[in-house]
Amino acid sequence: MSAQKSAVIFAWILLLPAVLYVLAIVAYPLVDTFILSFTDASLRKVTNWVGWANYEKIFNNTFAEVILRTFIWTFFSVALKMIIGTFGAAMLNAAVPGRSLFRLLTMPPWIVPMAIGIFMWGWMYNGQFGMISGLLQRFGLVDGPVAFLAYGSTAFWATIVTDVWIGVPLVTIYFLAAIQSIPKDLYEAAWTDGAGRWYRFRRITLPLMVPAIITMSMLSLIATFNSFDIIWILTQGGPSGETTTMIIDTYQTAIGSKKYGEGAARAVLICIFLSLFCFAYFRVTRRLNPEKRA
Amino acid sequence: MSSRPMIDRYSWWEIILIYCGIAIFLFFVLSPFVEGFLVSLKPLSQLFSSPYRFWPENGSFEAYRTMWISVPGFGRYIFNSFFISIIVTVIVLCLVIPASYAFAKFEFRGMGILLGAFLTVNMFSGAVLLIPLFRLMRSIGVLNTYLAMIVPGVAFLIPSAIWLLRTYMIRIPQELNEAAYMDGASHFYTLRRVILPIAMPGIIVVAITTFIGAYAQQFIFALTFNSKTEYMPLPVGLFAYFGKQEVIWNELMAASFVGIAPAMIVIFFLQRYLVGGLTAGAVKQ
Amino acid sequence: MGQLQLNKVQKFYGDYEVLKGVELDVRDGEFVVFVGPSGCGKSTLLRMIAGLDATSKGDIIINGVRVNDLPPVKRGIAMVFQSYALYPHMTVFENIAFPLRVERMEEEKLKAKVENAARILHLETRLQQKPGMLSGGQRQRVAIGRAIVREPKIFLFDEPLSNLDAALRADMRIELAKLHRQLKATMIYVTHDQVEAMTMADRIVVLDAGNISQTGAPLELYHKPANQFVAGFIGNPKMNFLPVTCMSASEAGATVDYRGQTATLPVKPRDGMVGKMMTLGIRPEHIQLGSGEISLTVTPSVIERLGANTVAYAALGSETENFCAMLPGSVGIRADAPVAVGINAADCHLFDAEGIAFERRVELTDIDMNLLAPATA
Amino acid sequence: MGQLQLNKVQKFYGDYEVLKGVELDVRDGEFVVFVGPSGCGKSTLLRMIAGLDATSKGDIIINGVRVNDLPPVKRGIAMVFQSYALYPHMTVFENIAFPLRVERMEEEKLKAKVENAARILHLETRLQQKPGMLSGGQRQRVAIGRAIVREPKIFLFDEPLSNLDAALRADMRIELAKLHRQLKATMIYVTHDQVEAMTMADRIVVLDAGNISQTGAPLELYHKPANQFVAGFIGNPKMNFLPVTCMSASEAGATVDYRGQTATLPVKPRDGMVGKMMTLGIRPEHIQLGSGEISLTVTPSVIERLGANTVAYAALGSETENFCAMLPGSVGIRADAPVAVGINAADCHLFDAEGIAFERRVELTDIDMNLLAPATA
Amino acid sequence: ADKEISWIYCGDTIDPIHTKYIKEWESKNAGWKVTPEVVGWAQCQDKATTLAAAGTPVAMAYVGSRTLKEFAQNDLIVPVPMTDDEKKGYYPHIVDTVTFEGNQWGVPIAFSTKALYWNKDLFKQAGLDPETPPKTWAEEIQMAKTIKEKTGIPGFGLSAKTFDNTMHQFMHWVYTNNGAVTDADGKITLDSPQILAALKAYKDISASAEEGPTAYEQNEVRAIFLDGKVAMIQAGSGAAYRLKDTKINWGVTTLPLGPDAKGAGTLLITDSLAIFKGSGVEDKAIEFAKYITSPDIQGEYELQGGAGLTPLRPSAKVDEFVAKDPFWKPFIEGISYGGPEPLFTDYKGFQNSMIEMVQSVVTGKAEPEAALKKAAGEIEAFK
Ligand SMILES: Nc1ncnc2c1ncn2[C@@H]1O[C@H](COP(=O)(O)OP(=O)(O)OP(=O)(O)O)[C@@H](O)[C@H]1O
Ligand SMILES: Nc1ncnc2c1ncn2[C@@H]1O[C@H](COP(=O)(O)OP(=O)(O)OP(=O)(O)O)[C@@H](O)[C@H]1O
Ligand SMILES: [Mg+2]
Ligand SMILES: [Mg+2]
Repeated sequence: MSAQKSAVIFAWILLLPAVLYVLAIVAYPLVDTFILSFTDASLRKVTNWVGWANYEKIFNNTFAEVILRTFIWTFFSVALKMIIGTFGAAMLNAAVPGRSLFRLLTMPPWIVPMAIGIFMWGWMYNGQFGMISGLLQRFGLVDGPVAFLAYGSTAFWATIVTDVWIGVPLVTIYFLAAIQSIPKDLYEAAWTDGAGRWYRFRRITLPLMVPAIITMSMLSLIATFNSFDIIWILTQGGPSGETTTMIIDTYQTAIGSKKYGEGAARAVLICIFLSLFCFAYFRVTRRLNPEKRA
Repeated sequence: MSSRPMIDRYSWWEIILIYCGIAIFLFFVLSPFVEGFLVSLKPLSQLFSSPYRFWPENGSFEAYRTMWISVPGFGRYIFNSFFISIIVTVIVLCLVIPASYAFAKFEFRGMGILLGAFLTVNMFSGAVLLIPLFRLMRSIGVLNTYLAMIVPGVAFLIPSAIWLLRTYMIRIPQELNEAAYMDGASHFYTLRRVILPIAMPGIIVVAITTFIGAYAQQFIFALTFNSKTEYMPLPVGLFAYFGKQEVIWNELMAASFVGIAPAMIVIFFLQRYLVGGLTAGAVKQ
Repeated sequence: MGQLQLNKVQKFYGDYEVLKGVELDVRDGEFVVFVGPSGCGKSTLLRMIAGLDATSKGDIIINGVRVNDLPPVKRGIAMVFQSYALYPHMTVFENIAFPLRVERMEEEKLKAKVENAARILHLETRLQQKPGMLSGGQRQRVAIGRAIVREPKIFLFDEPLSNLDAALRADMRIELAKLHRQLKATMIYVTHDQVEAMTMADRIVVLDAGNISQTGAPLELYHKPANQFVAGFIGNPKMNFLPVTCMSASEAGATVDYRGQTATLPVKPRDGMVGKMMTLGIRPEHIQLGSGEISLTVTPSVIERLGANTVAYAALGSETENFCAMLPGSVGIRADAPVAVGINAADCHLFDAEGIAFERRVELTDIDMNLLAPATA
Repeated sequence: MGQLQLNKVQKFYGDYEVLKGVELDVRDGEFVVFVGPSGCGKSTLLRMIAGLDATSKGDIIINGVRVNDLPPVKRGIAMVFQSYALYPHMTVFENIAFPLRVERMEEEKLKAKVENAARILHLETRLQQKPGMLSGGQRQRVAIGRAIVREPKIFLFDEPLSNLDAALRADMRIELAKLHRQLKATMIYVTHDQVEAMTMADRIVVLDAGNISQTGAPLELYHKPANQFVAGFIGNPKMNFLPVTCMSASEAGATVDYRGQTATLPVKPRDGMVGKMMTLGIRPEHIQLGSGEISLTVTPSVIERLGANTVAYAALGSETENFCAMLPGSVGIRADAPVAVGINAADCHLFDAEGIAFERRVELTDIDMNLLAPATA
Repeated sequence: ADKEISWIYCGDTIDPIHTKYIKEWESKNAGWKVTPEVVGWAQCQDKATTLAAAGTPVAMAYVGSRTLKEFAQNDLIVPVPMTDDEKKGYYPHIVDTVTFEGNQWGVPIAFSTKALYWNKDLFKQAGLDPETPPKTWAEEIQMAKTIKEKTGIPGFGLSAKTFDNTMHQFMHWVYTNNGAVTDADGKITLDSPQILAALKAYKDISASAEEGPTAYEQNEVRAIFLDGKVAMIQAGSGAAYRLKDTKINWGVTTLPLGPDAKGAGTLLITDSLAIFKGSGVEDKAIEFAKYITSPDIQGEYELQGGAGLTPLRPSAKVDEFVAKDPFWKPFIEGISYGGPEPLFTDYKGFQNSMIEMVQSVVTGKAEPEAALKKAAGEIEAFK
């Protein structure tokens, strides 16, 4: 008994520094934000308690559209990250000469300061001078400049592609690790039974990657939902608000229009959404987890 | 060829397919860098000219020289980033190693909630919390110091580091703890002499990801909480190339490449550990 | 002194009672083996003695002191884990030295102790290697080394040999037996391998679903198992069981009927046993070719020729389990060819419907009564 | 048809020659066991036959076709892995059905086949469970199930039982032997457990450091080992070796001297053997209490009482290895008390300085020559 | 120790002229020190706001004059009243850009106006007279159309990205048609016929504009013009300096006028030095702000060229300058009928509505009337 008690005490001692640190640095602003969300805080020096007004305001305008867009944006971004990450991991796992170089070459998007990476994409998307439009014209696929950020539909996808690009290296490396920890004898057994490379990938690699995919999609879901810089630098939520996600909307309200109270309410809402979403996600995916290999 | 296990042998068309796949993947990953690199070679006047030319005409590495002149403090920015990242990494490791150990090896009430709470921290991006954070930074008096970037940086890097390291530590057999306990080792002694060395690959992975996170991605805190040019990190420093009216694109790109080079070198030497540390299953004796 | 006493020890996991009140006295210097099928609670009991798991009810008393609430190191015990739990990043020397380092023993004394342990375990040349470079048996010895440097009064082993291959296992068995005599410490050893139990134990404790089924010297369990569970568990190959009916009972024993053949088994009769269905037990090694007091014709389906012995397995009547006979190595039988075998009544065991054995009238002195006393007593 | 031929098969890892030209013919339906100590190349050879590892030199011929460059599935073989390599995310049904799914067999036929395999292996009730929920023996059966549905002509097993505990191992041994007779397929089985080899094989191939040391029926290896390596490897407990000097040789055999005692061993003499140092081999089960043609007094240090047998271990003179004797179960010996034992010359083996055996004059017909022929032949 | 005036200075480096005069001022005011903090343009204003909102304002910051109203209403800045003499020194309407409720709230430090640049080569190529730029919207639209049809190169560079200068560009059209977003009483007059005409003209000219105007802001459009890939743009004086480095044959003139115009107009954008309340050095900061923007120093600063600034005050020096570089003329001419950026409490909200309005017309999502009506309704809330 006492041994267990001392273990619990020790565990708390170990946890304490990290917990206190996060409490101090993050929890305080969090609570502050939460309180703020019930006030009309702005640049004005006096703030008033307004109760649920900020929340009511949110649901009064086009917010539903923003929420829907955020989910679609997040869904496609996360899904693409998972697909491309899986593809990349599978490719980098192949035993061909040069693979350690190739692995190294996947890292730069992760290492480069995010803003710079986004500027580079901005360049690529530029209709007049950018690489994509330029090469498309060069190869005669389009006859004039194509400005990818000019239209809602293309801008929507352009921001997704950039977000995917930034997220893919970590996902790929993580998946690569997951693939490599699958016991080799499973593949040998399948091969002995005549399963080809693709079949082995489909029936062994993929199912056994499920736990890794769950973890990664969870983490990148949170990051993507909160992805701000990409949209902000590329389109500022435009054109015509067609790339405005919840976080952009929150930023515009809080920082742009200086309506700190309303902005805080939106931030709290994001957090609630995400928590609910993560919770549901855990529930659903836990059943997908393949049986632990004994 | 013949020494390779037969299962890993590829027919010629498989090799072509694999290389094509790798090429497509790397093309996606690297094309902005190709573009960025080409931009860095082009003289400014040629940047905004159409039709698009892939290869720079009379391209040169001139921008790699002039970048040091137009932003004299650039070397300092790189140093700052390095310095800040290393300190952040060290603090994060100090906080996260014990915490992940506690999460991985002990069971106590409220553990699930606490873990979830750490995840929640990740849900708030720093941007939303900026103003309350600023007030906090001011009240603890760290504005305009290196600490202004280190303190919040650490906080937002802790949660994912805990998640990563905990996953790794869970795989260390419980018997090692029990054996040490049987031998009379205190919890702390066990952590230091047994767990730490064994968890090294995992710790290295966490160190790398934390370092990169701090090195490249922390922009907003630096900008808001620090006003001193001499403490600015790389991402902010890069914005120095955004002139009053015009972005000096070629130098910006050159500076970006120079700026990420140190981190690339770190990764280059540690990438073995990166994949390996994530892979390592149950600790093998 | 390494005297251990378990007083109505119980263990619950939630509502599930894993150990149902275990009572046991272990004498100083005794080698006690816990055997039992998987999941019967052997490890749990051992871990409770070690102090790794809490005791739900009852007392654990070591050398007269109730230790329920003491941490392992204060109990004067050492444990060798099934997986060895060697520290992969430390050399063999450091692994063995670990408990001493914890105690902050001074370097010279430590070195002497570790080297002494290494000598006992023939690890002198391995001291600077890491566990990863050692074979299974060597690792096992390192794990023991780590246990002996602390000079505990009680050693606990949890299936220490189950990761080794058969040959190594046999070797290590002997090593451990020698070590026991050398150290004269109390050893408590968990296994589910009855051969290990038979060969190493001064006393075997057979556990069955959280209860002690029988406690006794190996040959006592072999010759006089208290119940069908122990009879089936001890002995390799497993004892054969035949359904019989009791025809009559007298001082000479019980007369039973097996498919029309009768034999009188020399067991202590009990009241009201006549007419009951019973189970006759006969060990494979007591079956002989030809005829006996009970004769059977069996058709072996599998024959295993081990050189010294031949083991024949046959299905017998409605029995789903194999009927097994252990015959001399050069016996001329073949699979699928019927063969006649016989059983002598004196070798038979008899169990009632609940599986409780009738005490056999076999005199243990026949086998040399001294054998039953532990070697170190 | 499951006929396999290995033609000077060699395997290099870099410069290291793991297999040094293995020659072997396996008949259709034969049960061949590869045994040998750890690292001798058993797994490598098996994996080469399977097609998992490339063959460096030599040919592997299955049913007359050179298969060196064919992938496993085209070789008509199935392999059961030591780790079972079950797919943890699939049910037992899907695991067994896997090879059929690869072939795109139609659903109904597939179901019939899987169910048939499950019936053979007594897995009917487990089909919907995942491997994680099964016991070791059940997993092993699933792995076999996956192999048999493809109806291969050759089965390869790589130490399939080494993860199981002793009791289960014994059961599975019998199951496998039955399965072999039922399927009549060729089976090649790797183990380092000589008991498994003895009990299951039609023919044993003893590998020693990449070479075949001897090939033969189990009892042939037991009674007429070709060299000291095989003699030591086959038989449990291990054969005892004594250093002797050859005094004279005649048609009757070789007369050797062991510490002043002489005995004439019935072996085929060779030229120039007189005066040489030799090694006498005697199996523990051939040592009897009392005296024999050679008599020894030994002091057992460890005595293992297995019930049916008693095994005594003693240090003998300068020998570091244990001298071991297997005596009847109820023998009255005690540890540390000297006891006299005897050896009969007819039971002895004789090896020259290189370890090559002198052919014993023991007639295998004495043991019933039929036994040496494989049961299925 | 020295008392300190902290100054958030936007840009990459401090202008040497400012450095020079800071030193001079410091030497004249012993015990005072000016500490500029250079912050990139993109984050400059947000940083000043954040600091003020968090309660640790800087003494002085370089901000867009449009934010002054917001700051003033929230009591973050102090007024910087101007004497009539001071007011007179400036070009007309400039003081209006910093005036709110009768008070001045900042000291103008930078000023920009726009003019129309045209590419003579492209005019020639399209069969137009290269020396005759459009004078009216109608001409402008017609010429753009002709050029686009004849050469395949867009006639007019339109910027409609989600970016602040999209609204600025539109405001130029408003002020070249005598329009106003609000009237003197602060009433919203967005849905006036003048502005509707401007929006309709936008719609018309967008047909001859570059592909995807919603992807470009004004600097990006300028880059296209510099590349010779668009025939006309409206841009500041900076473009002239850049054009000198190209082979393009160009001209610059006042912005074409709408039907209701009274004369050359343009949007007048100023940036100001705002003095934050609560820094404790407000008075000294005002003094310094006035010093650093005093006619001589300011003149020296703004006339070094290339930065795209328009002089704030008329002077002999300016005339001399214009005489030397005649392209300056249209930039100064436009001031006469120009107008300030509309001041709104929630400027960002207003700006977003305007951008949305422009974008919906340019992309053809909405008809000008409907878009205007919608925007007029929205901005009511941001007053
Ligand atoms: N932490 C636990 N929570 C719940 N039940 C447990 C726990 N640990 C063990 N048990 C249960 O207690 C019983 C006894 O387990 P124990 O490990 O002592 O068996 P064992 O005799 O050592 O078996 P084995 O021979 O397989 O090692 C098992 O039924 C097991 O399922
Ligand atoms: N990939 C490899 N590279 C180099 N050497 C190898 C490789 N695989 C095996 N070996 C070596 O080949 C030898 C034979 O290995 P193999 O696995 O066939 O032994 P084994 O007889 O199956 O042993 P065990 O009974 O331990 O399974 C060993 O010495 C081993 O070290
Ligand atoms: Mg156990
Ligand atoms: Mg092997």
